[in-house]
Amino acid sequence: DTIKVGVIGPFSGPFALQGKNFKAGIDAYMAVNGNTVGSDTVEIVYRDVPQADPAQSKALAQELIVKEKVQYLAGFYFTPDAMAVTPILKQGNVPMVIMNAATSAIVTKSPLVVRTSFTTWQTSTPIAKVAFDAGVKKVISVVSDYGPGIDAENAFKAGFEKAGGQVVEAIRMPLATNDFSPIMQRIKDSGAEGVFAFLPSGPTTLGFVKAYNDNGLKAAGIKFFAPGDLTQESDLPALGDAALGIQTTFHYAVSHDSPENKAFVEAATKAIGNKAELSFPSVSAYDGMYVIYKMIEATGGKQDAEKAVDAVKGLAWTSPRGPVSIDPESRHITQNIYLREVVKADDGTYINKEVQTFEKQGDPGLAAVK
Amino acid sequence: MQTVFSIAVDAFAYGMVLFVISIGLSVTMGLMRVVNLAHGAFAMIGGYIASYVARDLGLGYAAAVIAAVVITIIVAIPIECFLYRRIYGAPELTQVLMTIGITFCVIGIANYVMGPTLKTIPLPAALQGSADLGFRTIPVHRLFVILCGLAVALALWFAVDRTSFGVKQRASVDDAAMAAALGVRTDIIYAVSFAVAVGLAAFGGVVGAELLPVEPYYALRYMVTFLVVVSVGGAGSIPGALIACLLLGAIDTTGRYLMPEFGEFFFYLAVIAIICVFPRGLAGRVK
Amino acid sequence: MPAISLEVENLSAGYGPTRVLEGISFSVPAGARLAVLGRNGMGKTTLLATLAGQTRRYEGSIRLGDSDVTTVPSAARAHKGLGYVPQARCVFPTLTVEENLFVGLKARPKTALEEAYTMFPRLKERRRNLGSQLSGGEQQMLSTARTILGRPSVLLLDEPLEGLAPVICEELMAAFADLAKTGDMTILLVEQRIQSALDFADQVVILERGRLAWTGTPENLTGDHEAVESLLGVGGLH
Amino acid sequence: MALVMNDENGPLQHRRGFISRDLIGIAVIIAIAAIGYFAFPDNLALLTRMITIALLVLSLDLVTGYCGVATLGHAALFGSGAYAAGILSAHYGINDPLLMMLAGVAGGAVAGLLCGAIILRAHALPQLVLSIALINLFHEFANKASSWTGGSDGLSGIAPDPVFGLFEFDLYGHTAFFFGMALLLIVFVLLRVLVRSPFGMLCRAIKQDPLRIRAMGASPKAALIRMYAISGAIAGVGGALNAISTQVVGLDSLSFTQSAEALVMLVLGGTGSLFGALSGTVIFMLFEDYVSAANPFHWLTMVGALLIAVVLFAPKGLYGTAATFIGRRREQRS
Amino acid sequence: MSPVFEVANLKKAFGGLAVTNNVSLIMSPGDRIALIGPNGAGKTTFVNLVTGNLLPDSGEVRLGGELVTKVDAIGRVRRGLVRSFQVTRLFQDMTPAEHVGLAVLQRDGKTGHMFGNFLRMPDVMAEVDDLLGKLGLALLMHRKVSEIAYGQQRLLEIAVALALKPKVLLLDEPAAGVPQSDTGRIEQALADLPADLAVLMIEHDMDLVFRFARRVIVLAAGAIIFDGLPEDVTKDARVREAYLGSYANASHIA
Ligand SMILES: Nc1ncnc2c1ncn2[C@@H]1O[C@H](COP(=O)(O)OP(=O)(O)OP(=O)(O)O)[C@@H](O)[C@H]1O
Ligand SMILES: Nc1ncnc2c1ncn2[C@@H]1O[C@H](COP(=O)(O)OP(=O)(O)OP(=O)(O)O)[C@@H](O)[C@H]1O
Ligand SMILES: [Mg+2]
Ligand SMILES: [Mg+2]
Repeated sequence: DTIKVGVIGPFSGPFALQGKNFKAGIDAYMAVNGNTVGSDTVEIVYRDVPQADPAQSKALAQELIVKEKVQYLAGFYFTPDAMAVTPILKQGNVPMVIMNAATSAIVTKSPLVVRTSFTTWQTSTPIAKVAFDAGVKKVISVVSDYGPGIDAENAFKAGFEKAGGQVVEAIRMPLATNDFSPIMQRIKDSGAEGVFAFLPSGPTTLGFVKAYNDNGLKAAGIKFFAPGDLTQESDLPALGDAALGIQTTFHYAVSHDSPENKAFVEAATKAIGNKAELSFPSVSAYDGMYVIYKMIEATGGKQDAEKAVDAVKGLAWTSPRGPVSIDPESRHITQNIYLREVVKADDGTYINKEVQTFEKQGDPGLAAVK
Repeated sequence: MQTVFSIAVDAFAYGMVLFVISIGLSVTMGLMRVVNLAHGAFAMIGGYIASYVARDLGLGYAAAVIAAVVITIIVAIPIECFLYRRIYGAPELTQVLMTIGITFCVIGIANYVMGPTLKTIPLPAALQGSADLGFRTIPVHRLFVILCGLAVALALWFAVDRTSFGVKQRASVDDAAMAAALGVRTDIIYAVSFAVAVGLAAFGGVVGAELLPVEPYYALRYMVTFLVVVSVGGAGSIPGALIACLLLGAIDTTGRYLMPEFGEFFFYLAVIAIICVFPRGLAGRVK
Repeated sequence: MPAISLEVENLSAGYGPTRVLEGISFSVPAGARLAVLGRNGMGKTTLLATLAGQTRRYEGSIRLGDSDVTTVPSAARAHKGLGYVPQARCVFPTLTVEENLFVGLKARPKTALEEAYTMFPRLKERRRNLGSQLSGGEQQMLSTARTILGRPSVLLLDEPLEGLAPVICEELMAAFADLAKTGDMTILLVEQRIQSALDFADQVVILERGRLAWTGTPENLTGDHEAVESLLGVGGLH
Repeated sequence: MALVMNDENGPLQHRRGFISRDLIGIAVIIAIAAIGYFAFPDNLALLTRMITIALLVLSLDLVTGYCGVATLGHAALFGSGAYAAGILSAHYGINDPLLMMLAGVAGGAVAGLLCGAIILRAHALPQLVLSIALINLFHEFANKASSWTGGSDGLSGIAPDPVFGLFEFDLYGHTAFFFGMALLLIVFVLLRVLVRSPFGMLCRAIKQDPLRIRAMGASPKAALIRMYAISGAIAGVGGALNAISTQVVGLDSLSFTQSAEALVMLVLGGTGSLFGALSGTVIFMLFEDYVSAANPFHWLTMVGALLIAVVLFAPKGLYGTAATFIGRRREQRS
Repeated sequence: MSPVFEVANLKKAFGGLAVTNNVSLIMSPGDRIALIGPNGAGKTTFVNLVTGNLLPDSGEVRLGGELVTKVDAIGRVRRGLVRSFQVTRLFQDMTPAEHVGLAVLQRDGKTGHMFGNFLRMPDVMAEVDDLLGKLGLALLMHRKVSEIAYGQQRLLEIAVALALKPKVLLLDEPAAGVPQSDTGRIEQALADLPADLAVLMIEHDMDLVFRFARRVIVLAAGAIIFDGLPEDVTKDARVREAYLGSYANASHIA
């Protein structure tokens, strides 16, 4: 039989790169592991939601379930897109595997949700400890003013204050900020010794990092901390030397040194066509497919969402990013978070080099919001 | 006090960048009366060409700028002939439809050909680094953009207000049929104006790339910004556009400094206030 | 025999699907003054506009001097010596008076602007004003002066007296007559004031529903009461 | 007919058969809906979404097509309706779809009044920019008021009750579809009456020359603001329907993108006629759905090409051009 | 009879140019005034000032005794002061019937009605038919204005003004562009106006002026240089020189 998996993501528009990474991860998995599970053939049906648009996302999910008869829904780059679909999972008898959307609360909306990516809380909490350990006691936090940014701000603040540091100021700036000079001026004036920043990966990070250098903050010794969204690999060539030395915490670096990752990077590069475009959503998609394959195995290809989800609760395996497991309670992925530093590799490309590992991190966000 | 100066410098520099990038749009929109939503698309094409020439071919920055402007104009010629020529004088909404269509196509093609990642244009050593102003530093590149902005403003103002081409150009826009009846070759005038606008777009795309990095979605991402500064200035007025860019740059920068979380509010409230007071833009010509 | 400066053969024209002119043929010798008359909506404006290359032509040919301009675009016709003063005036609203005149100059030196100012001193007073700020009559003067500055060999005038004060009308008609005589200009005049037109013209054509209904001299017309009555809808002429 | 001249024929045509033409119009809509229903029985969500957007586009047509107000911020009205309905359900637990609909209408109308009062202060390009500024303000506001709106994560927790206590909003979307269809028909009939009324005629005249209207003693501004409020109410119906059928309201419903897309659909169909608005929506969304499913990665190019083609070959919009063409044919035959 | 319309010391300057220079004027019901003067004398500006389309620098305007200097243009129209435009301003996509219908509805305060159609309102249509018939536009009443000739548009412009049933009517060159054959219609329409309506007409067609006016006012360089009977105007040397030229000598003055 053919088992269809519906994947909803941003395949065109401003976030096309991330959608492309979804596809690369999925293609890579199927290239390595074949497109059959038992006697069933797995087929992927892609649907495009270029920007956060819950209504569109829901309409497409409905279409995928009712018309395309998909047994699994996956993808979901933006939180509201995932949120919109959770109410129909039960009736549709379809599990949902989230490959990006990083707000903690989504998993609470339906028991049929499994997440193989990360949450902003998860990746932002360890950097607080890193900052404190680096001897920085006063930090200013600068985030983009939207859901994930606010999550990042809260996560950092919670972690940093627990460690004993002080967040002297918390700035939220509009998503569509082009010129960061005034922000840099604010940072300077705040008297902080370090800055914690969160911006969505993409064009604006370039301006931010450049402004950080150009306005003399780097020279002034103000340290820079951020979760890895800021230095995603596909942005690094553009950031160039400006990013050198920036420390970020994240769940995955393309340069991660393990045989699993080598195999993954090779397959994913082939799928995406250009290694420079490879970024973190690909690995979540890859692991998402792993989970879906396990679900298909467990249900023998029959459509039974509950059984499928139950089967992967507690599942543990070695992902390209390192050892991971699905937390049976929250159905969110437990994984290592790495501290990385941007360095120039021998071949002249820029990479996130892992320098420290925080093992088996769960999602602190869920507890924090509760 | 130092902070005030510092903000002022940032504001001025940002305003000039806005000016350089959007002035081409003032030409199409004010002087040719075409609501050209594809302005960003041409700027982006320029950026891609410059990036290719400077990074992949390894030629110099100057070569990249020139190549960007020239090739973008060459690319634009058929687009003008077959598409824009059909919408001169058409209702605004038709123009919106056509130019959005063009933008979509350019985005799609850029995404396909160049890939979805950011492209940078390496700066020459002379433009890298920061200059010391005494009380603070400022990236040399910003100073360069400021100079470019002033030069463009002056040259354009001269061409439009002081040359016979400028007079004929404005006449053609006011009433193309009558201008033709008086012997003005309106199609040539339009083609040349369009080439100038596109060339300026490409130029702005290249020199502004430090602030607005080049990627496929560039064409839509900054569309609103361009539209806003040009209209607030009063489409077609070079001094108006300059003042608007500096003013909005200042508001944006100050707002972002004082209350970053309400940055957008300040900016758009200022836009609304200005237009309510000057319904034709700061220096809008009477129709 | 004077050379033919404008020749129209079997001309049909109109707007989009609406045909207005049908099978118009006539020719005008160089230096002639032709009055085109007709009641409201009979196609006078359409005829001049078609000659100037501004409406859609369906059939027929137009010759200007010794070249065929049937398919030549409007601007090129102007360079071949055709001047057109439209009924709607079409002053460029965002240009100053001086700039408006400048457009009409074609390639002539800027000093020639004085010609226009001698013709209409009023324009000189207002030369820095925008076209849109002029009074109705001033716009009419500007429109006429602008075209004359280009020294056309054939001048098409569509109701050039509309909205002008009687004194100016007189002066203007005299100036036109002068241009025709000394400047060797051929003039086609559309005018509602029949008497003024007849005083001026040496040939008359009358349009009726898009067709040429009558041709002749002013004297003939004054005698032809029936034509005057039926084609122009006025009592008698003096 | 060779020559169109002064003594034109039939003024009579104009006087007969408005009602019968309206009935035909309604029949056509129902027929198309029925075709959609049977052609895409498993894709009712798409059809419902089409209805929602159609309501937005109709509402936009009222101000843009009939009044000549250029706006790229019309989603402000739509989104306000959606949030009004959504907040009623998510925060106050009032889940009756009809009450939610009422809240949407009210929310949209209020937003319409507000936007109208500001947008009408300028014309043409500056007006367009005012509308952009407004939609961005609305968007920012909704983002900031995240305790009410859920911010960028979207407002979830909307759980509409069954319509009349009988028909549940289910996975298959039957209820939402029929509910939406009923709303669309009601709105359509009301708008038909409105655009032909003296008030509708006044608005059309204002579109062409507001100064002339002033010289006739009518205030263009008062009329336009009124029209804006009506338009807001209609957009609010669309917004509320969106909230009810999706059960999530995202910031996108208050976005520039949504506004621009609505405008594109309207111009694509043809401004200044209700059928233009409807056909533009249907054609654009079907096209988008088709090409984006066929190639989720590069479909934007196809949409761009469609828009260009429409401007080149059907400059009055698809419906507008077709109507002109048919009208001309009819004239030639008579 | 008490004046319906009074202007006192009206002044307006554009930059340095005094376009309306201390103009005062009184009109009584039934007046038929012609306002003439050289091009650029300030006639249209005068109309714009009194109708509220332009703001005067100083001076007063009264309508039926009420001071309306601070009332906006719309308010003045509603109080019965109606104008026509020198350059036609019509709704290009609408028909003559719609123009006149709209004016009638507006006058009756019915343009806010959101249902019904004026084509099916017998009282409105009767008036529309009547007015358009009078001006010879009956056959064109359902064609778009953009498709009818300029001269006919001028007639429609007058029809719209009349449909508003004004107390004071200001006509700015109503016959400009109207051929001689049709000026008769305009004259007829003017002659049929209610006797107590006050009319001020700007016109350069002297034949029409002398047939219509019972009082002539001459404006030159923004100031009134003559105000009197038509018979006397041709005798005034200043008017002759500034405006009439040889017309004053012509034989056919009514
Ligand atoms: N743009 C147009 N579209 C369609 N028909 C038009 C257009 N312009 C004019 N017509 C029609 O063409 C006919 C002739 O118009 P034209 O303007 O040439 O008349 P005219 O003789 O100049 O009249 P007038 O004395 O009023 O200036 C009229 O019946 C008019 O309805
Ligand atoms: N907005 C303005 N700015 C500057 N000058 C103006 C403006 N409006 C009108 N004028 C000038 O004021 C003078 C009077 O204009 P107005 O239109 O009142 O003349 P008019 O008496 O109606 O003339 P005509 O008989 O030619 O229509 C003209 O010289 C005109 O150029
Ligand atoms: Mg004419
Ligand atoms: Mg005047």
